[in-house]
Amino acid sequence: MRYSLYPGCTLKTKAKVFEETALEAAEALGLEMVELEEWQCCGAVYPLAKDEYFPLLSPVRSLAAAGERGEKLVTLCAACHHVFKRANHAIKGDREAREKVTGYLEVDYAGDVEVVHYLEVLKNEVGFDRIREKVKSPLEGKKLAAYYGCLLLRPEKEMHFDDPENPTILEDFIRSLGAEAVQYPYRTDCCGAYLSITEEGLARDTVGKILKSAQRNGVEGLVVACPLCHYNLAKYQESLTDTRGGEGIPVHYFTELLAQALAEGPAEEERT
Amino acid sequence: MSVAKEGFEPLIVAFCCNWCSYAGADLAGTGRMPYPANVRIVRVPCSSRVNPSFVIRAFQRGADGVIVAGCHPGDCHYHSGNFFTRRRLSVLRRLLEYMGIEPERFQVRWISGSEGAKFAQVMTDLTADIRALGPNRKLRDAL
Amino acid sequence: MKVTTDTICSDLLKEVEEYSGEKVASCIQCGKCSGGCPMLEAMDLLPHQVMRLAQLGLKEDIMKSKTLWVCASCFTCAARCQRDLDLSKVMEGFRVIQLRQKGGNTMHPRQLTPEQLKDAPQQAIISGFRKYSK
Amino acid sequence: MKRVGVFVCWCGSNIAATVDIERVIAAARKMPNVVYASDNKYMCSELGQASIRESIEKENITRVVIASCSPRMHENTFRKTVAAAGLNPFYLEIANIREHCSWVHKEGEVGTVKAISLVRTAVAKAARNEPLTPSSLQITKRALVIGAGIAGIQAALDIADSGYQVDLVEKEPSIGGRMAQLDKTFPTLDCSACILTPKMVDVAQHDNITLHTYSVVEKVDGYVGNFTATIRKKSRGIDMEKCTGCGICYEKCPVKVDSEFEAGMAKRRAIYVPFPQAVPNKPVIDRENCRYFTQGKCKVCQKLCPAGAVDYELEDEVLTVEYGAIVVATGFDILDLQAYGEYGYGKHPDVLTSLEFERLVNASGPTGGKILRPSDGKPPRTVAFIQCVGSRDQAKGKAYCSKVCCMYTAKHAILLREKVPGAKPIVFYIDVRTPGKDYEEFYNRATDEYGATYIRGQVGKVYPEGDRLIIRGVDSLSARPVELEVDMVVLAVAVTARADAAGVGRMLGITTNAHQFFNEAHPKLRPVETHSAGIYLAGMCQGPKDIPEAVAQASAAAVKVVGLLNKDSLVGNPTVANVDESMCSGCLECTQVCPYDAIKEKSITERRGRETLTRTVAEVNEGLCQGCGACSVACRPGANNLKGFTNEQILAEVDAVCL
Ligand SMILES: Cc1cc2nc3c(=O)[nH]c(=O)nc-3n(C[C@H](O)[C@H](O)[C@H](O)COP(=O)(O)OP(=O)(O)OC[C@H]3O[C@@H](n4cnc5c(N)ncnc54)[C@H](O)[C@@H]3O)c2cc1C
Ligand SMILES: Cc1cc2nc3c(=O)[nH]c(=O)nc-3n(C[C@H](O)[C@H](O)[C@H](O)COP(=O)(O)OP(=O)(O)OC[C@H]3O[C@@H](n4cnc5c(N)ncnc54)[C@H](O)[C@@H]3O)c2cc1C
Ligand code: SF4
Ligand code: SF4
Ligand code: SF4
Ligand code: SF4
Ligand code: SF4
Ligand code: SF4
Ligand code: SF4
Ligand code: SF4
Repeated sequence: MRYSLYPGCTLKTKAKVFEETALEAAEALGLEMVELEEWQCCGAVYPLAKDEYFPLLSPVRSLAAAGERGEKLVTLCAACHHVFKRANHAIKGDREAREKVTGYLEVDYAGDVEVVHYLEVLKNEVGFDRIREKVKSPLEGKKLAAYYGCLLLRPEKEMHFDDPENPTILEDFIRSLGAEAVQYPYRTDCCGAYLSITEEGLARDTVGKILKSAQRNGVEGLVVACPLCHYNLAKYQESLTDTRGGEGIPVHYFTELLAQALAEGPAEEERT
Repeated sequence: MSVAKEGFEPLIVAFCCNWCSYAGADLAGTGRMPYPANVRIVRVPCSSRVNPSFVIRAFQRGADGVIVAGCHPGDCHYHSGNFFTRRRLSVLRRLLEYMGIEPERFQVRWISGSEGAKFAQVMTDLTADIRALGPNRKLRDAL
Repeated sequence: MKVTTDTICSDLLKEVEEYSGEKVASCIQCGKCSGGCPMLEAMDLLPHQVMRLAQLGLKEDIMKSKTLWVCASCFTCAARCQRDLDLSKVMEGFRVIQLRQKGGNTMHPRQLTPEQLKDAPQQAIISGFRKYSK
Repeated sequence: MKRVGVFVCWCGSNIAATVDIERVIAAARKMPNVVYASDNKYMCSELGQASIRESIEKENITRVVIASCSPRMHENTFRKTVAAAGLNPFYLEIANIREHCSWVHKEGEVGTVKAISLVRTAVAKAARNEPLTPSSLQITKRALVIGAGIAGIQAALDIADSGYQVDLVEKEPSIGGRMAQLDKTFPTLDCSACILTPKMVDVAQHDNITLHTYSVVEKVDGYVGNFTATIRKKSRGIDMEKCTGCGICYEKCPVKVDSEFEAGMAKRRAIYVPFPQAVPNKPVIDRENCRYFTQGKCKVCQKLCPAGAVDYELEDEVLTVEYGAIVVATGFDILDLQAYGEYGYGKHPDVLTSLEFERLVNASGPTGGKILRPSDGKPPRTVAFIQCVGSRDQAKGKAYCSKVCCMYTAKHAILLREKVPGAKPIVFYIDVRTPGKDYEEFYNRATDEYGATYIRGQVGKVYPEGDRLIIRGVDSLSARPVELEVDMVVLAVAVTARADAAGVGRMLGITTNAHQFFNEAHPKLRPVETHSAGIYLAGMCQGPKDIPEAVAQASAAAVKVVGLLNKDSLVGNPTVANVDESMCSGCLECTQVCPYDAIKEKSITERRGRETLTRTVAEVNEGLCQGCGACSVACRPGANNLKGFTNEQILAEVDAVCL
């Protein structure tokens, strides 16, 4: 199956490894993911004020472009995914938004491109059981924990991603790679997002709580699907009093682990 | 036109359901709440008994206004009767409009058995509305 | 601010309901939004208080509150509100009112440290600007 | 030709002061069909009525119009007068010239003009009145009560005590319902079993009550006074005659499954009695779990039974019984907390529902009444109670207030302190709702005497940390964040209608609201009746309520049943719909609009020349029809007409009004 891939700005700059490993893994799994030719930054936040249509222009333009290719649109970054899903929802359900936005862009788009997150492709189209079979270097013995953050899960009515209070997709993913999936209470709590830019102290506090909770539960690595979560969680490791020889808790994009597990080779040594 | 309305006494047919609006009219009576004598009540068991043809017949025979009054939604003695009334009569209203009858001439109101004052008020307002409109000439049988 | 007839009868509710699309008047003050808000400790007004002050028309109190700017739009409150209200939209509504009426963007490029500019993902910078300046 | 007589009443000066009676009479005499007109000062007085009777006879009057007060006042009086004169009582029409005329139009002569118009309208209708005879329905002197919780039990006992036979049908193996699961009950803290068990025994022993447990009502036909119900008595696999209730059979059964009665807090066997005080106190085999039924071998219980009562071959029994009245008392369930991951229910053993907590406190419960944490069996020192879980929640739960949880949470706080001295109850609430006699005082005791701390604010999240639970929330009054470490969390979960309520409603022809609670006929004035005559409601199945209310409603329903069964026969309402089969096209539009499901299709065969044709027509069940007339309006060919308010009558009235 062929998919259109929307990488988003951050994956082209600060989070290159996220995209690279995603493509590597896709190849190993036999998924054809082809980048949209014409795409723009999704805008990173979904406009929450009722009369703001302008920020919808850019995601809808990309969606309309994907529509022309007639393929599912795969996202990687949680924020892009959030914006696309909700923009689609708005175009589908809000006539005023649809008329204004498509009118301005002079495109004919009805909100029907199917936007799926890479994780959803893994779960629903490849299947975690098949991934388990394809894993060549299982991450055995690793105690990994999911960090979902906000944007993938909420608002559930628009995202339809997973149970917003008790999600399981990342844990299932982790287990399919052969690692142990550790539960800890803060996995769906917000990391502070862009507050790390305006309210450093606050972001440090929220991240600190997440990291400490993970540490108390014996987590050896956090698995994320968002460059901003990655940045925040990696940046405030100093809030851990016990940093295990200064290393803290490593933060991985889920695709990094996937690519690594699917590849031949001595994954074990590298990581310890 | 305004001259023609001088001395014009409209005739208004009010279909009232037995349990609510007819009782409301009784209460207006017991409470001695005056309203114009132009209103003539026809008692029906439920507003859902009002066939659109009754309304049209009234206009044909020279009524200047028609009102159907029933129980409030949810209070219907027959629990859902007035629900049908609502749908059926809104279709009728559009039909009448199409036939050139001013929409104000045909009204549907919910008046409970305890709303004597409301009954009087609705009838007073309705009479004033119709008086302002002048006689119904549209559907009247050419007798 | 004191609650007076004027505040209660003011147009604040209408205004914020227009911007946010949320029926602020139906909040029953259950406090569940505040109970789960991750930014609670940095807020001077708790989320449910913002709702209450809006119901009472105490605009100035809301406008000068830091809460509007520390809300991370994480939608936790929205996921749990018993009245199906999306407080993240209400917060945005107030930010928009403030940014549009008073101008005064609250985020400037010069605020960013060189380190932030170097390391922070685009996403953070873009979203920050989107949120805090209009 | 119809001979109409018009009788105009003065009502002292009530009418005569405004309406010129002489002119009304003069005008009436000129109206079509009118052969006689006269007046009287007080028409309803003995003298007035006598004058009507005399004139009817003397003038050979066949239709009667009385111009007087509202028909809602004296229609019945005058129908009797007319009948006394030998006419059909429905030959009478009343022109309401008092409430609708003299009392509201006092100015000038408009009153007289309108009175004449009203008389003309009544005359027009009366001339078209047909004789109507109310049907007389027999009443089966037996009642059916569906559901044997406290409400069904109470209703059955009250009806039975009044001397009527009652069949009490309960789908579970024992009667008792939810109340049997409770520990002590607010606001008096009586032990639930102590007050319920005697009633259960009364039911079992009452001569007039036939108990059908482990049974369901599958079908109900008919109408008030004449219902026919099909009851399936599911096979227990036990010969109830032989079984002595010794209990030997279940001791050795190898299968253990979660006990429904214990809310999953303990196990039961595949052959079991749900709880020690069960009525009847005889076991049942759960075929879904029994090894013999699932795998074909075992039969341990049969071997052990000293009475030879275990019989795997026993089949369901199906009864068809006739009833005059039905009481529905099917009670409630609690909300499934699937959507409430934030409270950690199902993920952490020390997060309990309130119903589970009831079992935990109960002396006959899984811990023998000791409050112990399911996780480690230790007594908790702090317990958080969260109210309104799933109630008052328009987003994920039920929009309504469950009504009982504020009170039982106060009860739980008290019971906690009584059972675990020194333990600390902490209650999270949105509002504390205690309307009821001694209810506020009960809540006050929880805070004043039992040291419960109430925190106003809904909890955001519950999660484990070590062996304790962390609660994150807010105290909305002080606007302070709250973070507590507790040992146990009890969720005051919303009550809901039974999952099958809508189906039961359809079977009975009664409606449910948006939340599947059964609808009463009027929320204030007919709270135990349904819109279907002869079917009554009791208990939680109609909406959230506590035991005192459930019992009160049950007794009220019983009075309605007894009042109905006391009658020799039911006089039907003669103004019912009627279908002229020759005109009916069989479109069945009329069946769609009837609020009482009173119209059914039927096939008729008729001869057309040489051919015999079968076609569908509509048929009105006069026992069910309440005479609203909606069907007559829906009928395009005009085959369906409402007696007493026919199309012809109403059109004649309209014509007369407009003259
Ligand atoms: C945790 C908790 C604590 C409570 N504590 C108190 C308290 O302290 N004091 C108080 O006053 N109230 C209390 N209540 C409320 C009380 O439980 C109810 O008011 C009462 O049980 C209602 O009785 P019922 O007969 O209407 O319903 P139920 O007890 O539910 O009985 C209904 C019966 O009908 C049967 N049934 C259902 N459907 C069918 C069918 N289709 N066919 C045949 N049978 C059927 C059921 O099996 C059941 O036996 C509490 C409730 C809860 C949840
Ligand atoms: C301001 C207010 C608003 C309310 N609004 C609502 C509402 O919107 N909806 C609602 O459901 N309820 C409402 N209620 C409650 C409602 O009024 C009562 O539930 C209801 O009236 C109680 O009826 P009752 O027959 O028990 O008592 P009452 O109405 O008090 O009737 C008792 C009767 O007994 C007579 N009486 C007393 N002593 C004797 C004696 N010794 N001998 C002979 N006769 C005697 C009295 O004169 C009286 O006529 C309201 C109450 C109040 C105060
Ligand atoms: S959206 Fe804002 S107010 Fe709501 S929980 Fe998140 S940070 Fe708190
Ligand atoms: S959760 Fe919703 S209803 Fe409750 S206080 Fe917050 S906004 Fe109001
Ligand atoms: S019949 Fe009616 S109007 Fe006539 S005297 Fe009696 S109460 Fe008065
Ligand atoms: S052993 Fe036999 S007699 Fe005793 S309870 Fe069981 S079935 Fe009944
Ligand atoms: S036959 Fe069934 S009920 Fe009896 S002992 Fe065996 S498993 Fe239990
Ligand atoms: S009774 Fe109390 S706890 Fe229960 S839903 Fe109502 S307010 Fe909430
Ligand atoms: S609507 Fe009229 S024609 Fe149609 S089935 Fe009913 S009675 Fe017959
Ligand atoms: S008159 Fe009303 S109740 Fe009777 S059959 Fe017709 S619709 Fe049903």
